[in-house]
Amino acid sequence: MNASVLHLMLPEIVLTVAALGVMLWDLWLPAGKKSPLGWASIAICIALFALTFLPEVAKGGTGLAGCFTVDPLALFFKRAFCVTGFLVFLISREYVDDLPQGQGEFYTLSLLALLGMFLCSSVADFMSLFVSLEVVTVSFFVLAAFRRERTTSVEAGLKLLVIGSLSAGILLYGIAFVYGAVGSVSFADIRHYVATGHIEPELLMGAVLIFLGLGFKTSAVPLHVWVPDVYQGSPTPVTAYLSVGSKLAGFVLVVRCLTVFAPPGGELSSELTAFFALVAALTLVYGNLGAIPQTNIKRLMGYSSIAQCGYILIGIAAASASQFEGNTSGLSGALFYMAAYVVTNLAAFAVVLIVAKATGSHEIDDYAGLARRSPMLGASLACALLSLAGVPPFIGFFGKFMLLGSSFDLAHPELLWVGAIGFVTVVIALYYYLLVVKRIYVFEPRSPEPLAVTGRMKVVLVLAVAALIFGGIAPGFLVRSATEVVDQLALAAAR
Amino acid sequence: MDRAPLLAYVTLFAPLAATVVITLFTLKHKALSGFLALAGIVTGLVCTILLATDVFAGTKFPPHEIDWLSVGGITLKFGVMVDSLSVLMSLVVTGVGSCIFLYSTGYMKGDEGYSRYFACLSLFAFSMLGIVFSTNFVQTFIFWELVGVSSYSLIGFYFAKPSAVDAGKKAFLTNRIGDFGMTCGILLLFFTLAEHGISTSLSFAELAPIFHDAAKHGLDPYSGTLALAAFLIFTGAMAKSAQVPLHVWLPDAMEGPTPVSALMHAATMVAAGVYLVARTYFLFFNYHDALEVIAGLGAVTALLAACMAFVQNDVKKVLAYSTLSQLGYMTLSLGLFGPGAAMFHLTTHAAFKALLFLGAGSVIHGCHHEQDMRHMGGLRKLMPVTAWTFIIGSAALAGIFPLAGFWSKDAILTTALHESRVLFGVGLVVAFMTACYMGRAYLMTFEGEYRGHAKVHESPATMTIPLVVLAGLSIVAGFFSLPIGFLGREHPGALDHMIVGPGGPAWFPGILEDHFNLMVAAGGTLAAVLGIIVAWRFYGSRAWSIESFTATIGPIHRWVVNKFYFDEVYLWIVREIQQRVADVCAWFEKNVLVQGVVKGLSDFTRWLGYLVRLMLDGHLHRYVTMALFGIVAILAYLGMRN
Amino acid sequence: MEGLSFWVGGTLTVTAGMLAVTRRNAVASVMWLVAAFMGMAVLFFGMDAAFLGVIQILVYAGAILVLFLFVIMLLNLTPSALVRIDRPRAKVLGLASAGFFVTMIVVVAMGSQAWTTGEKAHRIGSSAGPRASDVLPVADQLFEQHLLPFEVASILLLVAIIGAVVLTKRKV
Amino acid sequence: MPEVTTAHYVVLSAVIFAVGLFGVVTRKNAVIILMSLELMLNGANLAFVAFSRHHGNLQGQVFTFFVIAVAAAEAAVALAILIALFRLKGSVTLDDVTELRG
Amino acid sequence: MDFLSLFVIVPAVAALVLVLVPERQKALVSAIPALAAATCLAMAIWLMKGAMTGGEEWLATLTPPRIPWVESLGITWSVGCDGISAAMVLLTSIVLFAGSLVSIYAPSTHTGIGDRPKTFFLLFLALVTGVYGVFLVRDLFFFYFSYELAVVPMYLLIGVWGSKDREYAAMKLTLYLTAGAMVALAGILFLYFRTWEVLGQATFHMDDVLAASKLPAFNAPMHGVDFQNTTFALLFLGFAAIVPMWPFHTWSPIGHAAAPAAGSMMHAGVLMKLGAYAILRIAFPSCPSGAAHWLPWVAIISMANIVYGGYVAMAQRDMKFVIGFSSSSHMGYTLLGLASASVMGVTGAVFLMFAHGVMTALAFALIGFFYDQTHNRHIPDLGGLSHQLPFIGTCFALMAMASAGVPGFANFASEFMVMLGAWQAGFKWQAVIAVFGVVISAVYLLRAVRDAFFGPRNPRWDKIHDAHGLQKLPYVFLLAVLLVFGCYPKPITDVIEAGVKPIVEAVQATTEFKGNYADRIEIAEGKR
Repeated sequence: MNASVLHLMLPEIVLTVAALGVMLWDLWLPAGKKSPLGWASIAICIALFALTFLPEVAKGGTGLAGCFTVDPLALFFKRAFCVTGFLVFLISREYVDDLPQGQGEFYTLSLLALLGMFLCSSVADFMSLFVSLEVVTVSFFVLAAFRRERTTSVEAGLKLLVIGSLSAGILLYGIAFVYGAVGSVSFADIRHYVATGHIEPELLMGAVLIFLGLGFKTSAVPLHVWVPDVYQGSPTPVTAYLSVGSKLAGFVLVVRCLTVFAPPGGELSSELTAFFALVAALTLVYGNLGAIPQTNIKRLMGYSSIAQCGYILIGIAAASASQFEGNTSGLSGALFYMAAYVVTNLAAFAVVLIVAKATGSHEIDDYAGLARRSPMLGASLACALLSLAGVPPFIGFFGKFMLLGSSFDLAHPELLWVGAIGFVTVVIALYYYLLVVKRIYVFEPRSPEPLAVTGRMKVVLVLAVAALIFGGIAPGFLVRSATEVVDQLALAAAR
Repeated sequence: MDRAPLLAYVTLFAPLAATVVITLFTLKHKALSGFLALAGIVTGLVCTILLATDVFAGTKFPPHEIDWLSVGGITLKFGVMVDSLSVLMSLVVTGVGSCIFLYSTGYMKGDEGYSRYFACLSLFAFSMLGIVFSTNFVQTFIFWELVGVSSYSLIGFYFAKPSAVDAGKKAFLTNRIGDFGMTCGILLLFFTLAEHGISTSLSFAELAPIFHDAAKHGLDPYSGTLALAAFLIFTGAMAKSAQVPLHVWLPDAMEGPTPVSALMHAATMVAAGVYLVARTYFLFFNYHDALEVIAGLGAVTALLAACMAFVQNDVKKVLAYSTLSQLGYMTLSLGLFGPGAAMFHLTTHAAFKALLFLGAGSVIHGCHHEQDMRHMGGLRKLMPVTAWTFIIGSAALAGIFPLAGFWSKDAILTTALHESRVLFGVGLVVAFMTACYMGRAYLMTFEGEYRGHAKVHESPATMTIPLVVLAGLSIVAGFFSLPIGFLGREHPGALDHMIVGPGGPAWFPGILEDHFNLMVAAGGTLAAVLGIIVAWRFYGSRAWSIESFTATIGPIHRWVVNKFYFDEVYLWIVREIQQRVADVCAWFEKNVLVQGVVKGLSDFTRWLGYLVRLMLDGHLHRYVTMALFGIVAILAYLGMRN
Repeated sequence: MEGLSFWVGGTLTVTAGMLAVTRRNAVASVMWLVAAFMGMAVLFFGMDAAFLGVIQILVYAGAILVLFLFVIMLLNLTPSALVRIDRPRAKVLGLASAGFFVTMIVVVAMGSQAWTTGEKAHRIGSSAGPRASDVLPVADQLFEQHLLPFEVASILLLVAIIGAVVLTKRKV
Repeated sequence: MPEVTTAHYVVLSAVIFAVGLFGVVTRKNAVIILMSLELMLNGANLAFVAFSRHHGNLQGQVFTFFVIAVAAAEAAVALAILIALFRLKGSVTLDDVTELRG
Repeated sequence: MDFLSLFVIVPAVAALVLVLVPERQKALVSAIPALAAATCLAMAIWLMKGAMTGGEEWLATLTPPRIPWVESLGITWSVGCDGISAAMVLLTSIVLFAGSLVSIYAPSTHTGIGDRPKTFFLLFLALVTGVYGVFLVRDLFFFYFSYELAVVPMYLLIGVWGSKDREYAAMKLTLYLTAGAMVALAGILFLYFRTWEVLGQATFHMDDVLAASKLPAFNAPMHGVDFQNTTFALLFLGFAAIVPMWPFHTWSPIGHAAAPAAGSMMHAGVLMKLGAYAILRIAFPSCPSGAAHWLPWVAIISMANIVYGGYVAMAQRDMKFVIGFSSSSHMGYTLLGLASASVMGVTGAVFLMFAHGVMTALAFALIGFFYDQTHNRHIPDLGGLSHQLPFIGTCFALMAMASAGVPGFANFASEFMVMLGAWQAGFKWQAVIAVFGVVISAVYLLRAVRDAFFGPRNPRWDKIHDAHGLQKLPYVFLLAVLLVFGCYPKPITDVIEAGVKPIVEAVQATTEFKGNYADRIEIAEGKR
């Protein structure tokens, strides 16, 4: 092991040390005075974000016998994870500070999950992929069941666990098949093998099983079944974290695997395109239809999360179809959308947390008159939901525009039908988001007393909404970064 | 700009200016409003007289036009056409108008909507003058509609009275039906000519020579399409001039203030149809089929309206049906190649019919808004000025020598005799009937014992002066037609000279050369005298019993009393067809489109949502099964692709 | 030798596995599962993966399943608590889906030329020949070629420890 | 006895995997479901080892090693969750865990 | 920043400023939007005046250079203005100005915007920003962006400040229009990718799309179907939902009915015009042969709009529904005008959009005025309102006249132009039916006026007040606009015609046109 690997892995190392440090510091802090842990976690996220810009890290490279790689894709996602962690820890404080115990463990596990995500974005072989992914998954098993005194939380943990293990089995089986076909678990080897024109059924089956297994994280059909239940049952900060961090960890691996299985010249991609198209369509339809009759905001966000995954999968399908050549706006759109999704979803969950803290309810009906009780909360949630619905001038609009747009590329007409389904579901999505917006603005509040918002949360909300609008009006910067990532990927994949 | 168009523009816009100023500034100052309106119309009169001196002297003015709209190669223009025809008509409008405006200042005194009244009246004057000076079909149509609007606003002037509002609406809608035909006619005419590359203009001045010399311009003079266009344009005239079957609005229009009835629904507005046909006679001249229909309609209108006039008890209604009948007369003349005679009758009719209406208004005013003749009688002694002027008007209408009506009616009858003996006969019968019902009206109103209760008084001077002026006009107007030397055929009458003279329209058939026919004059006079005698026997001396007479003719009487059931037919169409169609459409909208398709779609989507929701019922093993099935299905799908 | 281990180990694993997932008594299930893992170990040994065979017995049979046993005892899952185990419809569905899944894998696997010919492919990454019972090559793989997953696995175990502690601490 | 090829092992692994699946789908007892999940992972392990031998490299074997580690970690957390569940409900039957639905 | 962009920036900035103003500062909260509206109106008048004197050349000089926005996708911020845009911008400014005044000077604050005025104006300004964007941007992405931006705030405007059935109406409207936008977006994306194929460069700029559409490769069949026919159909159907074309119109009457006065004004006055504008701006020039292929069918459907809409309006008893269905009837004329594909007809259609926008804004302002006090729009319950509301009654009657196509108001001139255009295009029977539609409209409008405003004094409404002082301003203003442009339409029609001409001529140049419009007469050349 040489120094350059240590440089490359600096964020991960720092994160590991920090997580362990938080765990140990917890032992010294007296009960009821654990809030420094939260501040520490927030600080760590900021530090990590800064670290990703360190020239040694940012210039990229590979290490650890080719198992660990830092490239623009990894950096893009690492930064997204930092933002995720930052926001999640910030809004978690509303919740975690009130926990009777276990704050230290909560932050430690969250940080370790973050470490898992960091690793996921940098892995370069399936062995590391599997283990890193399991770090994220297992952490979330625990986090979901964290309120072990509540049946809903434990039930969420159990459901996440069973489906998670099942999907791990599916993923493993897929990896096994790929390994069986290629004889290696290294991404580079497999990419080379695929690019040289091998399209055996076992390879295809392996690839498909891998993507299906990853679908558990991204909440794609058919391994999406846990999503609504777990979102509803988990502690709200965990739901927020799960909805963004876990999903993005899944997607970074999907993108990574796409470079492996659909490199330029590879002939697997037409099958994979069909696969992604089908899954995207099913996911879109399922998520959007299921969200209509929901009465619980967290459950609604669960279905919405499935639906959002469907939109991103359209972009992935387009990327698979274009094989990193020509118009790659599908993949850059997917990356853009994921980044947008972080801010949007967490803004929504911030409001959910505050409202739950004040009213103790997650029922949508209890959001009646929210804009009257607290104009700021109402406006923030409405903006976030409308952004998710893809309404200008919010950032979600541009993301959806790119994703849906990519499916209409005349170069791959086989995706047109998915695009059409996407269009239909946009309307459905607008419907159920507007149902919430309606309660916020149109309905009269059940109890007139205003909702208090702490200064910290005000800052979070203002920042998030500002980001939503700014990103929607001036998406150029983010698109440029996403496009750069995709260009680098294309270069790497072509090599 | 030359003097002539300038004067025409001043004539045209002076009343509009009055409207605008009244609406914007003087609604609260009643006297000022009345003065402004009067000033507007008198300005118009003065200008018209100035114009008349030029035009009747034979000066020819080219039409003055500006582009009103010019798009895609089609240009619609706006301007003024100063020729003898328009100046004559303008004289009628501003002349009679001035009298009536003056009369109104007295008649409307104390009314809440005094200013509004004058604003609308001035607007009407503007619209009417717009038709008069119009240079082309589209401009005519525009003012045609505006006349309808001002008529609507004035008929429904007493908007608190539902019958008045309904009458206004009826007038507007009936006119709309005519305008529907007219629009189609204009479109058809324009595009037929354009299609054949003959002309892309709608200007009278440009079209007239083309039609006049059809062959030279490659125009098929007997084209059915053009005949249809001509007839469609005539439907506009039909509605405005209240020809059967679009006459139903006119009697109802008497709901408006009486001066309005005098000005619009007797003297000018209803004459617009006649004026239009006369103005565009080049279009009709070639199409004998269209003209025959027009003549027939005119005859039928004249006859039916005269019948209905017999059974009216409302003095204004009698006059209204009489107007209808006279309009039918004019139309008859138009259909028989006699636009000149029609215009002549129009002019004289304007004078004496306005006189009659104003007289009726004076009576109504004096009787405190009593309109039913059965509650009048013996008013001659109480309102002498009104009575005498009314007698002059009635006699003129009946066509008694040497009053105005005699000459103009004679011109029409001569024309009719020249073309069709049957229609000549109809004309004579109508002449008889006219004299008869006017006799009835006069006798019921002014003779016998007073049957009412209110205290009757003579009207103020503002109202009687116009009566006297108009009575004077009713006496002298006919003499304009007299040829110099009376029998010298080589010297046509002054009116004839005006219309077809050098200052006249580009092409226009004049009054027939054998203008004065002694036989016709004698026949007409005889019919009128007979009519008066019959009326006297029934209503004056009571020698004949009206009750037994009506019993004798039984069913005919019923038909006449019910106005030949025209209103019922229209009502049936409105209720049973129009409203049914509307209800069916509304039902379709509500139950098929909204409740059916739209709601069905949204309910279906929501139902699908519930279905999806049911899939996750909380049982973990079912989740696993679903996931497995999903995986298997996806794999099978991919397997089947290969 | 290899054929024998395949058939013996395979039969044992499948039979014991089937029994394990169908027993009413949880303790019996665990015992059958131990047997199945033993069968797996036999298969591993037959494939010259002695190290894995040992690990299989040590970790799976020795540690994980003992943990299961502890928990079962701890929770006092008596057979009476487990009476209703049958789900007729679920059984059919489960069988069907599992059956479909296997069929698909079998179709693909049997359709693969490389896997059915029996010849040992040496394509990519086969630098070191398989020297079966030797632990050294495995160690080389673990600590040189795949150090990252190895390290990450330790973090994973740390997560598991923290998780187990946080979820089961007595005081609520 | 026909020669045992890689495909044989793959089929066997699929059967073991399927037995695990069957257990997951049919059983209500969460403990048995966890055990079935372990069995599924073992199925995958078998495939890895078979392919490892097929390709003559040790990556498959090493992978199996990690799978066992992951299985251990998962089992620990899973059993902890079951204990928490048992404390709340007094049973670990899945029929009792249907509070979250819709 | 260039002049044209200012139209988008002014309301957007006003909205931003409004965010920072505390809700308590009521005067400031209404002053800011009024100021923005006045500014926009002044700019729009200046623009129109310039267009009248300087023509297209002058408008072309206003076009700023493109500002790259997202390079990789070819998105640029580019605005431009031709005669059509100028007219629509003027319309928007007029309605915005009147709408702000109506909102500020509402006679009572109950259903007005007394409740949360800040949020109201914020959404209102956001909507207006979108509308200006649609009319001015020349980049398909920003076009679509603005289009959606204009649609969605309407949800809250109706939902919060609306009246009966507001929730249903708001939801229906939003979903309908979004669905339409989605279909249209499909068409836009087809154009985008085909342009990319043909030019080898990603660009959303309309000029580039037009340049590409001139190349033969642009029309290559798309997997067996004709490219232009498909794309035009998508664009047309998508945008026709907002026109609203029968049978996709059902969102519109109830949307109008439920919206607050200023909302209805903006909505019926301007928002509905976005559809026809978009068809003209995007679908016509980019797919001229597709247009020629489909437009004869549109001419037939427009009849359904005119006649059916008119008859349904006749059966309505709610004043706003009468006006709502009459709007959908009137927009049939716009469709017919577009379908005529003649300079006259299309210019008429655009002019009608302008006229109808002003007229219908006036209608809803007036209804809003009395509804604010009566809380009743059921026509049989009203009656005799002219006694209490002479000014409003007069305005309403004048509005009805304008709507019924009485000359002197801009509506007449525009509808007449549409009829001329339709006949010119060979749609003789359609033209005749369109003329008949004017009769129908007179029937229900006069009936509405009669039943609501005329008749004996109704003591039930004795408490309500007529407009006075500054309250009259918006109504007089709107009427004046209608009259000015109705009495002398040439200046504005010249401006519009200059914008319409190149678009229509492109359609007329296609072979498809010569087949489908065989009856068309070359009026201008006087041929045949």
